[in-house]
Order: sequence, then C-alpha cells, then structure tokens
Amino acid sequence: MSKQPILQIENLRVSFRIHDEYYAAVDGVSLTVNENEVVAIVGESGCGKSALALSIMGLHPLERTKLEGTIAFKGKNLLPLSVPQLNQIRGKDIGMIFQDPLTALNPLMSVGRQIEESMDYHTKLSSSAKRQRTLELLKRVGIPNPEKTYDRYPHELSGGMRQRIVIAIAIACEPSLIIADEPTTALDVTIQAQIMGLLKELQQQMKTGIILITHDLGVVAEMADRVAVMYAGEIVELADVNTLFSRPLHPYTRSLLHSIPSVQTRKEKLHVIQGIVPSLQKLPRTGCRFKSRISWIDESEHEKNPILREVAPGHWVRCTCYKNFYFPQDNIGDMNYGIS
Amino acid sequence: MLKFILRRIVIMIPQLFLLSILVFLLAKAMPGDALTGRLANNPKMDAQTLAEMKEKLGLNDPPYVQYVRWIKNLMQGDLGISYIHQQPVTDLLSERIGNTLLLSACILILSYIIAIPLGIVSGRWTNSLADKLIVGYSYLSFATPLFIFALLMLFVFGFILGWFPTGGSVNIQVEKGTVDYYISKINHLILPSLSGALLSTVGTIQYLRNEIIDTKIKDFVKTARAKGVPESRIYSRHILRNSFLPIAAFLGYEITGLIGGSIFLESIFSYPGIGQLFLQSIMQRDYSVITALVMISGLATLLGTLLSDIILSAVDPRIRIE
Amino acid sequence: MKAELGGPQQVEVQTEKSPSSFSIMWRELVRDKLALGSLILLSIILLIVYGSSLILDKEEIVKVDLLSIYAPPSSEHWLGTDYGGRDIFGQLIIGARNSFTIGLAITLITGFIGLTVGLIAGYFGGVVDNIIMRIIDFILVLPFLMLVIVFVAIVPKYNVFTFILIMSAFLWTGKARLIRAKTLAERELDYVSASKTLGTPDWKIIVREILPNLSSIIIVNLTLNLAGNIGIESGLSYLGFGLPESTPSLGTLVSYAMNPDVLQNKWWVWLPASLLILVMMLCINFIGQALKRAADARQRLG
Amino acid sequence: MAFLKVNHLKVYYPVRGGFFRRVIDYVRAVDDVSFELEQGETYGLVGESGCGKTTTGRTIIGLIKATAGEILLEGKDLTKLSRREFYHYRKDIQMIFQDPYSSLNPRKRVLDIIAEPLRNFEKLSPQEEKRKVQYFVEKVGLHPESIYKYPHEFSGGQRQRIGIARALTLNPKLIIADEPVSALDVSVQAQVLNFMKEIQKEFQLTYLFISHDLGIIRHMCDRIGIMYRGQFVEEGTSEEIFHDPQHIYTKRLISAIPNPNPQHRQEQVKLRQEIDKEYHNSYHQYFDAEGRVYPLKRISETHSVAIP
Repeated sequence: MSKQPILQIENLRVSFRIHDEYYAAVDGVSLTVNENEVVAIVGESGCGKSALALSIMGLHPLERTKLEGTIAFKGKNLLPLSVPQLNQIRGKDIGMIFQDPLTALNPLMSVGRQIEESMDYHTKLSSSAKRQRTLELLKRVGIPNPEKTYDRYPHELSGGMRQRIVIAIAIACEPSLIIADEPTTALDVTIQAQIMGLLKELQQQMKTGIILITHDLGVVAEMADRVAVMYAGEIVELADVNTLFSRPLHPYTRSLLHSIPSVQTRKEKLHVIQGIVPSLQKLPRTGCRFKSRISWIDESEHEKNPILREVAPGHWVRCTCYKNFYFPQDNIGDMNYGIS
Repeated sequence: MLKFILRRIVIMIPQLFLLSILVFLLAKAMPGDALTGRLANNPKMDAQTLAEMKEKLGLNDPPYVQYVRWIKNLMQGDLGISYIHQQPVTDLLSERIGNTLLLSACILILSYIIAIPLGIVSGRWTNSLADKLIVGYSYLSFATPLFIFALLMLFVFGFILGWFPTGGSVNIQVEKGTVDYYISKINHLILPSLSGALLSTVGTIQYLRNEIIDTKIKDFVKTARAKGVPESRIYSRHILRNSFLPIAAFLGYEITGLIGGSIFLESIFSYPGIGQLFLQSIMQRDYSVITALVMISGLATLLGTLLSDIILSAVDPRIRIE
Repeated sequence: MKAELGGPQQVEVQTEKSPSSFSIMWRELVRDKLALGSLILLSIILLIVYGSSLILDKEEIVKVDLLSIYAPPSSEHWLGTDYGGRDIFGQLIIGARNSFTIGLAITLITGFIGLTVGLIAGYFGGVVDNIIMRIIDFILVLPFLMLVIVFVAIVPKYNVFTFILIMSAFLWTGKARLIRAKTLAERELDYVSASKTLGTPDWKIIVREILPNLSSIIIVNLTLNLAGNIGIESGLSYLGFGLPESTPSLGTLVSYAMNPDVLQNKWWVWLPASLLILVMMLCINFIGQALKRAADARQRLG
Repeated sequence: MAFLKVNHLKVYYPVRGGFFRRVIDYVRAVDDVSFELEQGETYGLVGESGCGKTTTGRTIIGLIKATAGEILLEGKDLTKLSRREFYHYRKDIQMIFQDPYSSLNPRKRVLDIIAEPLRNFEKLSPQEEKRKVQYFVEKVGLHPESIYKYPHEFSGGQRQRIGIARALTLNPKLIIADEPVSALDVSVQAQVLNFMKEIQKEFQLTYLFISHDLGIIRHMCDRIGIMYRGQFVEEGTSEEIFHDPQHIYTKRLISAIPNPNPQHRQEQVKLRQEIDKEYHNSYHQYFDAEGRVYPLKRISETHSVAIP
C-alpha cells in the first residue's frame, strides 16, 4: 500500500476546563488517515471520540479547551493556526458531517444557499456557476428534483433528505478529508443503509479519506477500512477492519462485541461490561484504564504504563492484559462472534 | 403569506369585539353620562330640555342599540364630543396624537439603537468585562421604576444642570416651520425619550443576549464554522438572524409598555400628548375622551401584536408555511 | 450482573445530597455577595419600617401643622415636612410599610391565581387550555395602566382592597402563562406518564409531581414580581390613582414633586421616598436575579 | 382465550387545515391493528420512527385514548371501562419507559418513586412499605440503602432498573417496554436486557417489547409484529420474520441492518440492491394506491403477511 497519509495525529491531548481545572478527554492519541481510506473511531459515549473529531478542525470553544500534540493535515500542523487561517481549510480541504441533520442545518436559510455558502469563501465562482454546482451536488447526493429542493427550507425535508443536504455541504468543495460524526445515528435503519451506501459511493468516486465516528459496530463493519477503538480518552486497539472483527484482542473490544445482540445469531445471554464509563473528572490517569471493569483479571496482568503495541503488522493493542483475558463463566456470550 | 396575515386578522376580530364591549361597558359604568358634562357647563338647563336632549342623544335606547350606534360612529371616525373642551374628541386627539407618536417612536428607535449593539456584544463575548457591565446595566434598568428615573432625569438635567427644557413639546415663542422650531422640538424630546429608552432596553438586551448564547452553541453554527465561514459572517448570517426572532415577537408587547410609559413620561415632562390628555380627562371626568383613548390604545396594541406576527412570518419560513 | 449486586454503586459526577430547591437556592443566594448584601439591606429596611411603624403615632404624622410648612430637615423633623407641615420621615415609614405590604399581597394573590390557572391549563390542555389561553391573550393586549386608572376612577367605595383586587385582576395573566408553558413541558416528560400508569390521580400528579419541579421557577418569578408590583403600586400612587388618600404610599410622597417648586427646591419631600423605592426594588431584584441564576444552574445540572 | 387481544385498534389524530382550521384529514397513528399475546411470551413491535408502535403501547396502557377498537385483557375490554373500573386493571399492566432520565421525578427519593404505586393501591405501614421497596431494590441489583438517594445520583442503567423496580411492585402481568434500552450505551444495554429476561422467568411476566432495533428484538422476542405507517405489515415468530420474511418492507428492513461481519460487505450491498430493485418492481403487489399496506393474511399457523 503506497497510500499518501493526509492526516497525521500525533500524541493529541484535548482537555476541557471544568471548574478552573483542565481534564483530558482525549489523552495521547496518535492516528493516521490515508487518502481514500475510511478510518472508524468507535467507543461508547464519553470515550472522547467526538472530542477528537471536533478538535481536528478546531471547533471546540477556544476559551475552555486546551489542545496539545500535533494534527498534521497534508504535512501542515493545524493546531497553531488561527481561526482565519483554519477557515482556509475548513470546508475546502476538510468537510464535516454531523449527527443530527435537523439541528445541523440553519432553519432560516434555504438548503441551496447553505450548500453554496462554503463556495462563497473557497471558490471564485460566479453566482450562477455556484448555483449550477449546487444543483449538481444535490443530484449527486441523490436528491430528486434539485431545482425545487434548492429553495426549500430544512423543515420541509425528511430526515434522510436533510442528511443528504448535510453531506452535500461537506463535499461542496471536494475536500480530501471528511469527518463524519455519527452520521447515521439519528436515522432509521433503512435510511441509515441508504446514507451508508451514498457515503461509500462518494468516497470511492472522490478518493477522500473519511474519519467515521460511531458507536455502532455494525456501521463500522460495513464502512471502515481501519478501526480505532477508544476507551476513556485512549485508543485501546487499532487494526484493519477484518482483523478487528475476526481477531479482536483488547478486553474492551471483545466485551463490546459480546454485549451486542445480533440479528444473525441468537444468544441466550449477553455479556455485561461491569460498572460504568468513568466521568471525565474521575478518569484513572495511570495504569490500564479498563482495569476496574474486568476485576476478575489479576492485577499483575496489567502494565504499569500501558502503551499501544504493534502485536501483528498493523494491529495495535494497549496493555498486556489482553494476553490472558477470559470471560468469567456466567458472563460468557457467544465466543465465536464474527469469526465464523 | 397573505393567507397567514388574513387568518391572523380574522383571529383579531373577536378580540376587537371583546375590547369594544369592555370599553362600552366601562363608559356605561362611569358615573354620569354624556349629559352630565353639558349640565356642568350649563347649569340653567331645565328638566324638560334635559329629557329632550336625553331622547335626542339616544340615551334612553336599550344598551345594545347604543352599542351598535357607538360602534358605527367609531368606524366612521366619530369618537364623540369632549364636554370639557367642547370640541370633537377626534380634533382633540389629532392635536396630541402626533406628539405621542413622535415620543413613542423616538423611545422605540432609541431603545433599539442602544439595546441591539449592547445585546450583541453581551451575547457574543459572554463573561467579558463588557458583558458584565451590560448585564449590570440591564439589571439596574429592570429594577428602576420609570417615574422615579424620569423624575431624577428631570431633576438633574432639567433643573440642576439646566441642559434641557423642563416641560412642553416645543418652545411656544418659536415660529412654526422654522429650523428653530424643529430644533426646539427635538430639544424637548431628548429628555423624555432618553428616560423612556434607557429603561426599555432591558427586554431587548436580555432576549438578544440569551438568544445569542443559545444559538451560538447550536449545531448549525458548528456546520457553518466547519464550512469555513468567517466569524463575523457566522454572526451576521447565522446567529443574529435567528436571535432576532424573539425580539420581533416582542414588538407587540412593547407597544403596551409604550402606552403605559407615555402616561408617566408626559405627566412628568408636561409633554402634551395623549397620556397627559388621558390623565387630565380622568381628573375632569371627561368620559368620551377616556373611552376613545382606551379604545385607541387597545387597538394599537392589537395592531402591534399583528405587526409582530407579520414580521415573524416574514423572517421565519417555518411559520410562513403553516 | 452479579458483580454489581449489592456492591457500592458508582455515583456519577455530582455526589451532593438532596436537591431540595429551597436549600440549593438559599446556598446560591448566600454565595452571591451582591445578593447577600441586598438581602441584608432589605431585611434591615423592612425591620426598621415594620418595627417603627408600630411605635410611630399615626395621628401625629398625618396632623396638619401650618406653622411648619415645608420645613427643611431638622432634629425635630428628620426629613423635614410637606405642604401641610406633616413629618416626611413618619410618612416615609408608613408609606414604605403600605407599599411593601400591598405589593406582597398582590404578588401572593396573583401568584395563587396564576399558579392554579397555569397548572390546570397546562396539565389538562385541550378545550380548557384553549379557553384560558384566549382569555389571557385578550387581557395581555389590553392597555393595562389606562384600564387600572379608569377602574380606580370609577369604582364606588374605593379602598385598599379594591385596589389590590383591580391590580390582581390584570396581573395574574403573565404568571399563568409562564406556569402553563412550564407545566406543558413538564407534562410531556415520562415521569408524569409513569405516575399515570401507576394509578396516581390527576390532582396528586399536579401537586406532588409537577409542582415541586416548578418550585424554583415560581420562587424566582414571585420575587421579581414583588419588586415589579411595588413599582407599579407606587407609580400609580404617584399619578394619584393608587392607594386612597387615607393610606399614604411612597408614590404619594414622590408625587409632591409634580410641583416644580418642590422638585427643584424641596428635595427632602420627594427624594428620600424615590430613593427608598429604588433601593427596595434593586435589592429585591438582585435577590431575584441571583435566585434565577441558581435556578438556571440547577436546571443545567438536571 | 388469549391473554391480551388487541382488535382493530385505531388511534386517529385530526389534521386541521384551511382558513377556518376545520378537520380536513386524520393522521392515522394506529390504523386497524390486531394482535394477540400469550401469557409469558415476549412480543416485539418493530418499525421505523413514526410507524405507530409507541402509540400502540401507550394506548394499551391507557395513556392515549383509542379512537376505535378493542383491547381485551383476559377477556375484559379495557377501552369500554370507566375510569374507576380501569383503575383495577392498572395493576396488571405496567410500563418501562425509554428515557431513564425523564421517567423518574428528579425531586423524589428512590423510596418515594418506587412506593408511589404502593401508596395508590395498598395501604401499608411505613415499615412494610420500606421493606417492600427494599426487596424490589435489591431484586434489581441495587444496594438497599439506595432508597434514600435521588435519581441524579445514579447512572443511566441503574435508573432504568429503578424504573423496572417501580413497575414490578404491583405484581403486574403485562409489561410494556417502550424502547427500554435505546437511550443506553451498548454495554449497559446488555445489562438491562439480561435483567429483563431474568425477571420475566421469576415473575412470569408477559412483555410487549417495542423497539426500532432489530438486533435487540431478535434477542428478546418470541413473536414479532412489523409495523409500517400505523399498520401491521407482517407478523410471525422470530424465526419466521428473520429467516423467511415475506413482505417486501420486512425484507428491506432486515437487509438494511448493518452486517457485523466485514467480510460479507459486498454480499450485503448486493442484497440491498436486489431488494431495492424488487421493491420498485413489485411495489404495487404490496402497497395500494395510497401507499398503504393490505390487511394481514395468514400464510401459516403463526405467520401472517399483508398481501392482497
């Protein structure tokens, strides 16, 4: 694979101020996204995946966020850039898709204008050329009757149509990277399938890199080329999608896979991950962060300062506890999940 | 759009009807009737003439007949006759209403001129020093009663410092139509409208501030940022437009406030407008004037709310469709 | 499952106990220096006003003394006298007491009506709500101040109680609207549906389930209204359409300033009353705003 | 006799329009729905948002008034009962709500939350009441001392279990679970689902399980009804629905579920395309001129499909 990396995140730390103190929601994350590659970041709420996504474009409120490390886009570090400098990149080189298509669109602006808007700042097209291009975009994201839809307002469209508009906004200037933050979570399953299909199709046509943030392992399995599993602000496992689903190693990944009921196979009991995701302020900052939720695994199995290690080419796992991890007897789900 | 406005007007009709009934009942409940005033001016009138006059004026008709007649007259712009001033109420009002409209318009415009920038600054730079000062000012102005503030303004700037005239709407010695006349008019307006405006900003400031704070964390603002829209444009194109909605919605009720305010302001600054006329008429029991004024004020408020809704529907496509 | 059985439960973010709105709001209030100062100042003023109005000889105060008309402040008359030679300080105390008491009475009456109507309209919705809202909408477009003045002018046997009634008849609407909106939102929450499925009768759901969740909003609203009502009462009294002449109000004292001579040259007649109204309203407002911030913060925490 | 029998249930909401806001049409939230539940089984109602599944559940428990139709619980028609008579049947049907945050009154302690139904139906002494509440609190896996805490001191999964404890106190026969886990994280979901299965055995509960998540439905339910625009599209055992779907809508729904095996990606996409093609080609075999489905037709002992 001689793919060009378009985004290289090195040792990123994103901290938020809560009562005068900073707490890292993303803690030492390194990740590379190549062109024409879909990298999924999965985890439960509070694991830091959305904080990571927003930090790439500097969309966190500046006054209470601290960003450390580097986020290099095509070799250029984005972190030290000012907002006007970032604005040269936002929407032009990097597009973003948000979770809820209803709130992500301005209710008082026609959808056509909203798509055109990024062209206002990133292209020198005449207004008729912009309109023309917008109509093409609408067609491209599968909207019937673009001419009519151009002047529509968001509340006049269905959820699926709105999400298509959001996607059209993201790809308006043909960015080389798209960040999709839970792009299908708010949608019904049939619409989700359509949107996934559309994203995949566009990605293949445009050869863009996509960072896909999601909590849904099914979406990951269908969309991603590589997967990073996040827990408590860290990446605990990173692998290509086939490896991750056929040979998951980290206890968290395995627990997650075992706790989801599936349509394909029916199991009597689901695996339960004990305890809860610790809140930002109570996050353990040393040792294996997943330790307390697999209390039956002996303390000695964990590393003191767990690091992400490459255990097979392209397969990275944090901490040594995976080596002797097992499910306690009454918690065993279907151990052959996904391997068959 | 047109259908929406029409519907809105249709909804107004029962309110108008109720208002007119209420005003009519009030007029009936007032001690004495249209004749009492005349009687006061002409004590020598005998019982015979009195009865004739009563019959002539229709005061012996059943109430609903009187009501219908009153409404008919009202629609033709006949508001009755003031018995104190011995002239049609319409004439009496036309002298004054211009002054009040001028004063109210000044207050409204001045208040928006002050409040909108302050609200924007306050909402955009929350928790900054400027924001804290603005919030402090809005608390103060919210807590201060208009009549006391106006009185203090008059005391300080009118009497102690002597910068502004202390009463009237214009210097009567200046010839009408000259430049001096208009300067004098403006000069008389400054103190009352400033008093009114400085206190009526609070609603606008706080609505705008809260609305901006709420809007700027909305997802669609994030979408706009992700498009690379510059910060100033984010505000002008996305946040402010959405934030102005509640202010437009509030406009109708501002008018109620302005009417109430004009009573105080005109009384304190001896400004010859309808507020002052109202107080005088109440004291002199000039009932036809009172009824006319209440009716007109109610109508003004109703029109104000109508205006609010029309503005809202023009700005917000979600309402327009409905 | 087993591991969680009986084990100490992890508690999320906040660990503080008992979200009783009163205690939380009290704590926030005390933490806010401006509000605390306002509370102390207001308490002192009220203590003096209510305390000394018990001692003061009312007859003595309203007695006309032609020998000391418009006397400036002296040791005998701390704040001088008015056109009838009556002691301003005494009138100030009695006026403040009246203004505050009446403001409070109006607040409580309108609060009660507004709460009842708002809860009923919001909870039951439908036709009841529709009718109530049409009435409220109508009252809200009436020129309130003018109508109050007209009523005051035409009501026979006008006294303090009629004044309170007239004011209350107009002022409950805003509160009813607010409470209705909040009830409507609260009604949609599943804990209300849950109560219904558990067989709890409607009145109990309104009083025991919904009302406690509105308490902070009600407290804030009543506080701010108290200040507003004192302002409206004294304003009307200033115009001469507030309290009857036999009941002195702070507004009556201010109204002496309608005479330009008094306004310009005899500040002791009107300025103290103006300042007292201002200080009282500011104090109550600062307390109310602090409570409001506390309530908002509470809401954010859930 | 079926334990619960829903007959031709309709819930219509008027749509007003035109200049005078007259009723011009109805939103048919639930449009002629019939199904039966046997004692002890879990019946799943599935469909996309707005299909009427939640309305159906809320109508059965009496939160929404039925426009027409019957709801027979052990032969007694609940829709015909007066408020007073219905009161006695309250105990038999309970509900688990979707949102663990809004379904518990933030101002009440856990004790008062769980004791609310007891106070309505049973006159217990404070000691008895407390004992009973603590019994149920322990049953759902919380510490008995938790009863003095307030809801905000618990996590989402724990709150949901408090809600379940509350529903259990009256010994209900039927529990309507309206998306009971969709507000929870996956790991917590498993906890609540396992727990619901456990108590079903212990308390011999019948579940009406409403969800949009077919994986969860598959995991929990014995029989399934698929809803679309207020109507039933297909009904059958879990096995029949997932392995032998007959209606094109069901097929579409099932094929839309993401396949958790990345190696089957291509096949899944192909399958969806085929079904989409079939959907467009044979649309009129499944939907009438107004885009509504036909009445259910029985094709086997347990399996019914909406085909003409």
